[in-house]
Amino acid sequence: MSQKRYILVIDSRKCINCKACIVACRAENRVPLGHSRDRINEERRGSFPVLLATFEPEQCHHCENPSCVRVCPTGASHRRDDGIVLVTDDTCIGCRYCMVSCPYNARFFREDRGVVEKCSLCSHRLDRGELPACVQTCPSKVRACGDIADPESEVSRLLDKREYRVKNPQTGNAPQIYYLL
Amino acid sequence: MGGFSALVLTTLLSLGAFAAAKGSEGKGRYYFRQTCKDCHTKGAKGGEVTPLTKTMAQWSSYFVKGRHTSAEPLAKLMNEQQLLDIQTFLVKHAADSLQPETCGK
Amino acid sequence: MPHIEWGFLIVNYLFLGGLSAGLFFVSAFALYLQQKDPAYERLARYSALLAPWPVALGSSLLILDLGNWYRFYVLFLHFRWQSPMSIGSWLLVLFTGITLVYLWSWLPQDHRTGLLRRLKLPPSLNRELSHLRPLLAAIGFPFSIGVAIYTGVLLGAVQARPFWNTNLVAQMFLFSALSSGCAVLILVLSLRPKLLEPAQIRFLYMLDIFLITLEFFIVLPYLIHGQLSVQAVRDSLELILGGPFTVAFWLLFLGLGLLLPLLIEIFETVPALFSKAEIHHNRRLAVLNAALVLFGGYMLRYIFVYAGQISAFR
Amino acid sequence: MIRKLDPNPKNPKSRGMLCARGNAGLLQVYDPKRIKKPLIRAGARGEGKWREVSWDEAFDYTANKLKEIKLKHGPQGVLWSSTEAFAEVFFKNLGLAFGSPNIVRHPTLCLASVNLAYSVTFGAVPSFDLQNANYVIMAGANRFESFITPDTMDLIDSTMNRKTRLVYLDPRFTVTAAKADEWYPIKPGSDLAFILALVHVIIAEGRHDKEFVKTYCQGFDQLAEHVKKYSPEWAGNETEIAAANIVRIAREFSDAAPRALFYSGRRSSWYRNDFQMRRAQAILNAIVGNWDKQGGVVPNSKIALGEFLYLPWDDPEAPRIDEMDKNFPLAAKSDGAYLKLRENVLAANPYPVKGWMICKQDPLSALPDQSKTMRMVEQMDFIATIDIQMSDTAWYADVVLPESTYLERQDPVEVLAGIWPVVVMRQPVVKPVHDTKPCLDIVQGIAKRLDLGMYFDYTIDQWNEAAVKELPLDAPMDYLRNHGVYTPPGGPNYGATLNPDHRFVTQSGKIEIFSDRLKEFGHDPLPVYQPPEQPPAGSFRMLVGRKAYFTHANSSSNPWLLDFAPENFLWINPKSASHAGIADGELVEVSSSAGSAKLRARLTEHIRPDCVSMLHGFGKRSQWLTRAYNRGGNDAAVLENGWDGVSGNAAMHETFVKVRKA
Repeated sequence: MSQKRYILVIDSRKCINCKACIVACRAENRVPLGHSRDRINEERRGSFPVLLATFEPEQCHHCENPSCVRVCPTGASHRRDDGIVLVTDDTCIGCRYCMVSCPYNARFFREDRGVVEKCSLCSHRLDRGELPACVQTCPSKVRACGDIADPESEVSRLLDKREYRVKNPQTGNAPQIYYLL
Repeated sequence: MGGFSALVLTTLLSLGAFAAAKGSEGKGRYYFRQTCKDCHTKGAKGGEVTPLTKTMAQWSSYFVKGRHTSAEPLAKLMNEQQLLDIQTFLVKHAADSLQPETCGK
Repeated sequence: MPHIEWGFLIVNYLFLGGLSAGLFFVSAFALYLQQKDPAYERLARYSALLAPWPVALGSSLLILDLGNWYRFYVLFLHFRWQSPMSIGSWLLVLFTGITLVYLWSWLPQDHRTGLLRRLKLPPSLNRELSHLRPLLAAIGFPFSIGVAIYTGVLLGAVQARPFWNTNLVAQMFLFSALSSGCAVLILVLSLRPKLLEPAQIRFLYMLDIFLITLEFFIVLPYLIHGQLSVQAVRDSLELILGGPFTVAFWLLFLGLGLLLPLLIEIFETVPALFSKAEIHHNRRLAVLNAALVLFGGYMLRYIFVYAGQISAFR
Repeated sequence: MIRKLDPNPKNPKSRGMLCARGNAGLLQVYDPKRIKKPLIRAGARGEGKWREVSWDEAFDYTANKLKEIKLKHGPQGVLWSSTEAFAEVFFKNLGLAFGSPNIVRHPTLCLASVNLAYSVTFGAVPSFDLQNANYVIMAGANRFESFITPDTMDLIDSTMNRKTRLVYLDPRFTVTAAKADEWYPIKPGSDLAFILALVHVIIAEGRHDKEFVKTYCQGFDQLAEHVKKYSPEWAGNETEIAAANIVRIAREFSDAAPRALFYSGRRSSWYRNDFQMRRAQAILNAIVGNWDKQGGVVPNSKIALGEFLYLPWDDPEAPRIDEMDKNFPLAAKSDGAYLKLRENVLAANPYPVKGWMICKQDPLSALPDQSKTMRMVEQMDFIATIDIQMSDTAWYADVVLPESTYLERQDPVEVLAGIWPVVVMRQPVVKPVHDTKPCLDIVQGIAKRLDLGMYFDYTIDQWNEAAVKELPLDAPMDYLRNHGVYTPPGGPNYGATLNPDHRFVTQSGKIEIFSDRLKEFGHDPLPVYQPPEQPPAGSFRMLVGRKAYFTHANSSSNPWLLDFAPENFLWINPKSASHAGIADGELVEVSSSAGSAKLRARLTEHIRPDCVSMLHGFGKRSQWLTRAYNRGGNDAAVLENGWDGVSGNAAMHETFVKVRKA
């Protein structure tokens, strides 16, 4: 079997900023209060009555060429063969160089343990064949997560038929969250 | 039997006065469920009957005329007070009543 | 949206690391000049004696800043050539070692004896190493440059922060570090008049004029280059061109920390520039000058550490 | 220990989704500020001094107080109020068995006007088939922000993929407005004008479903005559929605019919003419013939559940204190009319009510005009509250009986009605963490001491077995225990009433566009528009809003949710704010004739300049809720008393307020 490569596809237009993903992640990963591994970026424009509001979920982009992994002095930040970028708790010394280096501000420092924490794409769930908590719980099914190496997967099919963009590709990180247009 | 009919007739004449009649809606609902529902559910031999099956006037005349012809006479199944209670319940929740409800819920 | 992860501990560390590098650099330079003029020995000695301490203190701050300070040793279980921090920690530890041995080589016999006794170390360590000074200086010299540059590379290597992402930052930090080393010596020599030798002050002034000028001609291209760069970099420069760090950059760093000391130094050395005459030597001005250089060096690191973290691709 | 909540994948209503508060629900169980034992008040009311007691003592105490009141004032002297819950029936029955006619439920704070409007018109309470509609007009019901359910989510999908056109009316630019194809900041109170003009255009251009109207409806001709005066130009002035847009929307709507609907659901308690406005929506839906069709307005299907045959009690002798027969003869009598009821309790008219049993409800937060509710609290001789947390009302109660949370208790089997109804059974996932009980146990504990035990002589399992007995399953209880849900085969039901012989459950048996019964009871038989009163200069109309993070007023202390909105803000348009010299984030006082609240201002373009708005459920008075106490402002303190005359529904958007720096 060929190597799996997990990516996220996000249809922001369907996001209603309900925060279910954030709470589901909080429950699944015991994220400490005051932090979250995922977020929803809000943008508001215009003045009454011509107005616009958009919502864009964002979390770790699980980059192909992750700057956080590159700058990590201990190898705690690493990228699995299936594309998931993780932090090993035991070898993280808490220098936060990865945080400073992440173009997406997708990491946070966990004061109680002195380590950096981030979205793991619920690798433990993916390994069991389940979807990440945020993907599963999303009421309006904004996210799709799957194996881009499999041309039959939902994510592959979405990217085949829809236009998309990635955020800040110019940083050279080759991010793996694909935002549908 | 005559007294019973007379009582029902008066009620028929003034529907609004039902609260004044001696029938108990709550008990009627109980007897209806306890006795009538044995035969009057979907698929059972009497076919489904709920308060909505008839209008207020229809229910009243039903009891006046003592229908229930295809089965045992109602008077054999329950006493007068019980029938009055049932009637009160059915009329109050009939299809064109102010409180149309299927099972009084 | 981006938040400040690296605060004053890191600013201090970057500053102190650079300071040690500058001191060692001056010491090595003076040691070389000592061959022609023995008067430079004093300069080499004092800078050698001062060199290890800032970096030792700075490294402690760095470790303190870690989320898990007691895990700092993990740094030395790995060498990751792509990580400036990994390279930097190895550089730091080696450089600190060299500065310590170098310092040892400058200590007189009786000081060494006393020290060993006090530290309850075997007297057999009491070796005369003065003959190794040139060798140590030669080995340490590239390390000092490395440490000074690395503090800038640490920031400059981060593509995610457009304010940082140019190697001009590394050069700026390098010259600023070396200049700070000079300033410490100017300060020490000026505060203790009996140590004062105008020739050495002159040397330090001339060296510092050279370094500050270089630094200035890196700051300038940094600004120009930024203006000509991609939108994100242009946007990030707004932080200093018309943002929260404008005053800090133009007034505190560039004005007070760079140009004013340069003017003072030029003013002081003018007589010596075109003749054999001695420099002016106004002790108060020298102290002020040194303080301003150090302040400028500190501001540079403060501005870059803070502004850089706020800058981001949008 | 519950680690995480996942939805039941077998339940077609959840379809694998959980909203934010669904995900955060487990904190209810482990909330350190839960009520862990029955409490009897030890100090003055609201002082916060409590004595932890055994259940026996709490039951004895409660029953004795109830007996005292019964002796003095009769059984009608105790008011029983509760809100929607699976186990509500037990509590309600206890009140009835006690002999009190005064059972009051939540609909008149919620959607009584919609339910009544559709009952009068169609003889049924419908569902709106958002999943299959191609054209949806929605007014105020902020479905993408304030109440997140799977049917809404389908609407998001079809709206965003341009399958459905969504026209949204709201004085606020909500998330729903942001997602809609068209948003109109309609002048508050003029919705009825907009609807009548749509009806006008559709009839004038002959766009109504003539066949449907002829076969199923009565009173169309009267309607056609009635709406002649409601032209789009006229409505344009009233609503501030351009006449051209009204005409276009009317055409698009009727073109899309029957897969077009005017959504009437949820959060429908706005104006003093709310019933007539909902009636107009029902009539609009009727004339385009979307009734009982895919993508239209579909009567709810039910699954007939059996009922445990508990003993009947005597009907209460006294009339209801809210005199439903007299005041709201058409409304659902068993639900009561909360605000009228409060008036009559305060006036002891026609008799005194001195005891208040409350289940899962927080009247102090839920009812407009909090000072009146407070007076009602003060005049009670006895108040007992059954709740999982120390709500504002519980804080002022004499006895607090802690119920087990939904994750710790077995609830009665229930049908979730709809186009595709399902049977659900809620089962405990953990044993009660504290000394709490499910509702039935509490009811039985009190009933026994009131000598009413025989009416509640059953277990929850017996109740449930009786309920599911008739389901077409081999072992229904086992099935529900294993699956948690029973979905009847066949999918959604459409068209059951589309048979010319079908008798609609209305007075005439037809769909009543013109209602003789309304006329008979002195109401307009067709909706008549009256221009809404406008706020005087310097005042604003107050709108209340909700976020789906919070369940009404009772989860705003959940730390996982509190994070997103630790306090509420007063939405105010920057133009209006600058007149009042108010800056963003500044503390302001909002006041009306009913009272005032203090909260921070949020200057936002997302609201009409003549309105202000705040989220419901903040500004808690209960000091027990340390995370929520006194955070933000309480809308209930500001909203004025007032209701819709036909349904008795609270009018939540009829309050004019002044705003000044606090």
